[in-house]
Amino acid sequence: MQNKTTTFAEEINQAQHCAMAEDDSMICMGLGINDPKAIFGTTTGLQSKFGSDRVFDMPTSENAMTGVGIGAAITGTRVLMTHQRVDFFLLAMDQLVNNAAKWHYMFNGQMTVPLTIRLIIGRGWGQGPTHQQSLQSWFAHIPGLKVVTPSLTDNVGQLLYQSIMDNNPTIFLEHRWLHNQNIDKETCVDYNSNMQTTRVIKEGEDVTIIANSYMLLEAIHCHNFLKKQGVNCEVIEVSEPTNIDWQTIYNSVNKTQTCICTDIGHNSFSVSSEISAKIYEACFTSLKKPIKRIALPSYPEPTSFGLTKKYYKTRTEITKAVSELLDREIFMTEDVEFPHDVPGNWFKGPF
Amino acid sequence: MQNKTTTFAEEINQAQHCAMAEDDSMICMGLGINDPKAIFGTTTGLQSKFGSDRVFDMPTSENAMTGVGIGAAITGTRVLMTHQRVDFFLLAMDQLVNNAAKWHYMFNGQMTVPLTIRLIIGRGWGQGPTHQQSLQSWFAHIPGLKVVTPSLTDNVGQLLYQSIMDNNPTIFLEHRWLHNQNIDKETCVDYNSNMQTTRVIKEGEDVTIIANSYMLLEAIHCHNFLKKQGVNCEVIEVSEPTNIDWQTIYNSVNKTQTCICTDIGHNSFSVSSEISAKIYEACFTSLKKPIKRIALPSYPEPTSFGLTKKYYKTRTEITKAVSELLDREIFMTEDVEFPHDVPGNWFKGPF
Amino acid sequence: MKKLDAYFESLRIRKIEEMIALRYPEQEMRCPTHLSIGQELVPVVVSNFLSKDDKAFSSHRAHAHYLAKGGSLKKMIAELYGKATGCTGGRGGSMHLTDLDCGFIASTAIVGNSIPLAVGSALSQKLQNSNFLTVSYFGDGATEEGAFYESLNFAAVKSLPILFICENNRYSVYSPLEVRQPVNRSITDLSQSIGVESFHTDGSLLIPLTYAVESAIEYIRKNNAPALLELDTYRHREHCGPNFDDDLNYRAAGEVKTWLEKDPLKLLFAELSADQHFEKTHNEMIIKIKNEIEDAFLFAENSPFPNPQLNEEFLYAK
Amino acid sequence: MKKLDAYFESLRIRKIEEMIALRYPEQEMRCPTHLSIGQELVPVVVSNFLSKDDKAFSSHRAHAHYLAKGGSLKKMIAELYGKATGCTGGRGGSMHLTDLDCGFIASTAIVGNSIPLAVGSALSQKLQNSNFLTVSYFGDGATEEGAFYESLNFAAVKSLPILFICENNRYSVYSPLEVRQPVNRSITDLSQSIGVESFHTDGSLLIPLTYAVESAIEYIRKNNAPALLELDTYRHREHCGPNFDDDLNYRAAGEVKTWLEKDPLKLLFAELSADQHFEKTHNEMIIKIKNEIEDAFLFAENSPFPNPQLNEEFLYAK
Ligand SMILES: Cc1ncc(C[n+]2csc(CCOP(=O)(O)OP(=O)(O)O)c2C)c(N)n1
Ligand SMILES: Cc1ncc(C[n+]2csc(CCOP(=O)(O)OP(=O)(O)O)c2C)c(N)n1
Ligand SMILES: [Mg+2]
Ligand SMILES: [Mg+2]
Repeated sequence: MQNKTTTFAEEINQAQHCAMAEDDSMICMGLGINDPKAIFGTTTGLQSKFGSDRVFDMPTSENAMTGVGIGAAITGTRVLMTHQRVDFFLLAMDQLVNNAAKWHYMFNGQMTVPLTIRLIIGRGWGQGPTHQQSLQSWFAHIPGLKVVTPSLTDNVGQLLYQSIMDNNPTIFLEHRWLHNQNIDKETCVDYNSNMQTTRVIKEGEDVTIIANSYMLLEAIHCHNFLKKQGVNCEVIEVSEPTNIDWQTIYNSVNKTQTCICTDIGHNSFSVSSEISAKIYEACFTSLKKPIKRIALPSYPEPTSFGLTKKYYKTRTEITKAVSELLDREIFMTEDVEFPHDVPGNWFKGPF
Repeated sequence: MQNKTTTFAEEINQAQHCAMAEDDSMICMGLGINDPKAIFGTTTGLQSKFGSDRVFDMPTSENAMTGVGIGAAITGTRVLMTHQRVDFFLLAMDQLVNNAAKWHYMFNGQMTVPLTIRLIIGRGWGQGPTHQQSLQSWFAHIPGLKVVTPSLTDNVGQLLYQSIMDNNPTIFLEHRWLHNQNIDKETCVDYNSNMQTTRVIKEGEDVTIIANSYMLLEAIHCHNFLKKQGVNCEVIEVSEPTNIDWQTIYNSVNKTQTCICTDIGHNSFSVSSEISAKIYEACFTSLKKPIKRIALPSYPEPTSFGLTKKYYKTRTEITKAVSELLDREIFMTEDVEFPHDVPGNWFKGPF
Repeated sequence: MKKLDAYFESLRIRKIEEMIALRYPEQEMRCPTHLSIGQELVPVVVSNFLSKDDKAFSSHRAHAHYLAKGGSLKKMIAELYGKATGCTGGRGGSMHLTDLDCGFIASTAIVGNSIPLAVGSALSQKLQNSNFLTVSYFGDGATEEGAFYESLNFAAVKSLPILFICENNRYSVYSPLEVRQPVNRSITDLSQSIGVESFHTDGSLLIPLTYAVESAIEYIRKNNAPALLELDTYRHREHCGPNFDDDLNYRAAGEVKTWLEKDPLKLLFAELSADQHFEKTHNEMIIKIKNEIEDAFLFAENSPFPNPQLNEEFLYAK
Repeated sequence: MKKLDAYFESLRIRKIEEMIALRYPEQEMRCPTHLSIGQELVPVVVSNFLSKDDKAFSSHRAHAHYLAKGGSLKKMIAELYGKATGCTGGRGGSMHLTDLDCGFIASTAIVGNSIPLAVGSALSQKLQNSNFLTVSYFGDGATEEGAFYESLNFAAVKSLPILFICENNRYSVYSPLEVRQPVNRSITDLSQSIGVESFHTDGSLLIPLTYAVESAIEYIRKNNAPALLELDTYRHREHCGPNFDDDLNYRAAGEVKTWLEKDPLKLLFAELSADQHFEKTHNEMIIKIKNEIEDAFLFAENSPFPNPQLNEEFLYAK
């Protein structure tokens, strides 16, 4: 009998189980993949089910191990690799960019690279400068990579499953503040149905809010809050920045004539820069005001609890942007159920 | 007696000589720094002048050697490191991003990182997918790095000299097609004068063209050509994407009401995305038409002579964009003095 | 090194770490924290042979290295509390310690990535004709990083004054050596083959450890060349955080017990207790340490948070 | 391996490379090209012990590895000419060769970065219970990359069927070993200490080379474990491009001469010439090779350039 509810982390776990069961060639590797914590519980049961040949821990050698993954992938093995932080993966940029991203192209289509790399974003709680970066704009800038930034539990399983089954190198950026989301299992989309990576999550006529990863949750909060005040925000989820259905976005902006573009990374030279540049290009005449970009400031995350409160952007900043775009005063009370550096009271550290 | 003319490469060489002479602590390292080719002639004479303790070749260990440079820099040594291609430096992203960029910040200002890294961009002539990337948008996205993209001989010496003397980690992106430019030595700016990294190179009222690195040369060609046809383009050089004098750009766009933004990298998620997003934000009401972005397409450089002709953008594409922005037909004849994959007949390969 | 000094210094670090563990669940030290409990003797003995002009670099598990080198306790605890008075003003947290006054340059959080920095520091020392050396601390896991290998190679090529200290505690997080390195492969032999003079000894036994450190440092000073020490040691608590974790069953049965019997503090205590005066000395030590720790925690708690208005400061150096 | 076969295969590669060098200045082969002249015997002997189901990976200097493994000459020359009929349709150039039909998977242009790929291929072979192995070719310079070290470590941890071949030609571009690796440090001993069974021999002498390759492959198949061969060899021409370059004075005086005397083709020729029938055989060889080369260059020249309209194809796999 199946649970009636499921979490984001469970969906990620299940997608791996399904893919492993479906493709005999597939392997899963990562530091600590079978340790007692099972990478925030997302790799539970994989090794006991599929054996230690196919699911294995590895040396702290991010660069070569990425190359090993690519080498296995181009010779007939489907590969999933997981890193506990995006930051650690900076060691592997040569393999990712010079080999994985270009392989299919530079060898003229003769080989494919069925490699997916899960990278976890570590935001908040003393993570500091080197444990919380989210470099989606880097990855998206490199032709040949697919970049996936899931937000919601209903399709995260599908996104991961299809990323794995896809024969292209895919960076799957997983924000750990999403892991504990909980929904009705029945509302999950079928893994094999068409993947929709640009979705209108909330409809509205007043302002378009574009969001990825964790920022989508903040955008939804903002939508719900503003609805009560008679403001209708349209919230659009972008969960594959390298494959955006631009028409969906343009239609929305042409309708609302105003747009807020949020992003989980640093604001400058970012995914939000590209998305807004494209919107200006396509909706030049319908836009009434400049797009508001809401993303991280141009300095590293300081570690201290005392320094991070304003570092991350929340519903507060989005609401303020809506109010400015609509020239309308909106009062917002901050909710303080839990400290600003954790996703909820369930989070207790230390890692 | 000094030569009356100087080249871009000579200026780069001279800046290193000056800095080495001025700061006794300074070291220069890089693969082949003292070999017979002296990195396209840019490091000539350094080792014989300053000795092999201060100027030295190194193992093919890009990652650790970058760390060695940072370690030396934070303990009182000024460091210049040179790589023959940007592409090789992908091995060192962990050291660059997790250490160099963040060091001064995360240690609360207690140490500085006087480290400059020259990276040469290898465009054209069979360089192919892994020998010609130019990743300025990556570097610019990381807070704490300075990124310098010189174009012209008159200030390249100053830009390099001041980058070296600056106490921050600086990525100096050097396009090798610029090396042979030749000017009157007297027109060079003083190394110690104020560094101007956003310059109006050509004045005009009709269209603003923003360019960096080699694209500036194409923009200037375009300006000269169009001038004869009565079109006046204003050409603005951006040689430090991390430190743009935005007002100069906004003033120009407010005047011309149209803008072309060129870039030497891939177009998507790029420096040109950020620059255009910023211009829209500031010049929203004065812009008559969407900005045209001219940069590389979203696929790797194929190696074959037969495949690269349209890969790189030139004066032709800029001229076409001007004509579209002004709704004016302009006829352009292509000059074919030399093959499209070399900067001039002086270039003979093989590397 | 003298037994009593080694005991005192190690005990001091142990007590500090235990107090961190005790107070950690209060959720006031809000950053990942890797305790050195069980591994204290190594940096105590190493630091005994260093002056403040010798430099040190370390990794995520840096408290003991920082404290043994002479790093300010107050600044460290304040850093864990994220306070303005912390050694990086709250910016770096437990994984980014520094105290330039005592030559502890920095610890960093990415496995292996401070090793090249230490080599760069040794390069500076050599170029500046200094008589001092640099120490680079790291774990067995870090030796799997290419950065470790490249660093040793370069230090050997350039004959740099650096002492590499590999604290082999047999684990990387929960992963035992066998899944990460060839079985029976010796880190010492490996380093020797890379070109660095290497020694292996027990990191829990004062006499061989003292001998090894002294010889290695002598070797470095005499030959102007790098050396490496691989030291067997054991971490008693969880990888990150305050708890014991033998219940997770990732350690071999009986392993914790075996190592507790070899705990350097326990061994030293037993030996020192032979002297009848020791009980009194010990009590005095405990009081002294307790007072120092209380002061440091009070200092940290009473210090203000840094001012987030200054968050943009020090992004670039002037 | 039989002398005559070894001679023929090596001569064929030599002649191909010499023709590339001869025609290179025409500026029709417009890509960086690293010739293997002087180093041909190594891949010839290695390939002699491989079947097409054994896989091979290589680096920037890959022509000989590709050809010895059975890679199509026509496709290689066409690739240098940037033609549609090239082995990557003109996309990769000399530094990115592939011929899947013969098991030559790929060469890549970033020093050391195909070594992990080869390990991944061996991992695939092991997981698929294949009886075949993977060969990874690289130079002495590549052993300075962390990727080399990390790859050997993992291959040893997982006991993978891989043969690492380090062609030690003592140079990385113009840089001699001394500025890059500790003096007298042995790559073979180093690899052995990492955990990979390692052998060292002369890459110019057929008999010891054959013995070494055969033993290494036997070792791999018998123990299901990796092995490494370090082979001394010498590149006669410039690092990249067609010319001799002794005039640049980066090589020790007399070095080129010494090595030319040890040139594997010269040695084999001398030995074979003892047989009076050899002159005839040799002439036939030369003609056969000449014809094949002429055909290949004609094929390349007559082939069309690829269609730039299709430049976006294969960015993503379906
Ligand atoms: C590049 C990188 N990979 C992974 C991690 C996660 N991580 C933090 S500490 C650690 C264990 C390292 O083990 P070791 O070097 O033996 O040090 P120990 O914790 O045993 O002191 C790991 C894997 C990291 N911080 N950096
Ligand atoms: C990561 C990287 N660094 C530098 C280069 C430039 N480079 C190309 S070939 C080469 C020499 C490598 O020497 P070795 O591995 O001994 O091979 P050989 O050329 O002698 O065959 C270098 C440094 C590169 N391609 N990649
Ligand atoms: Mg350990
Ligand atoms: Mg070599």
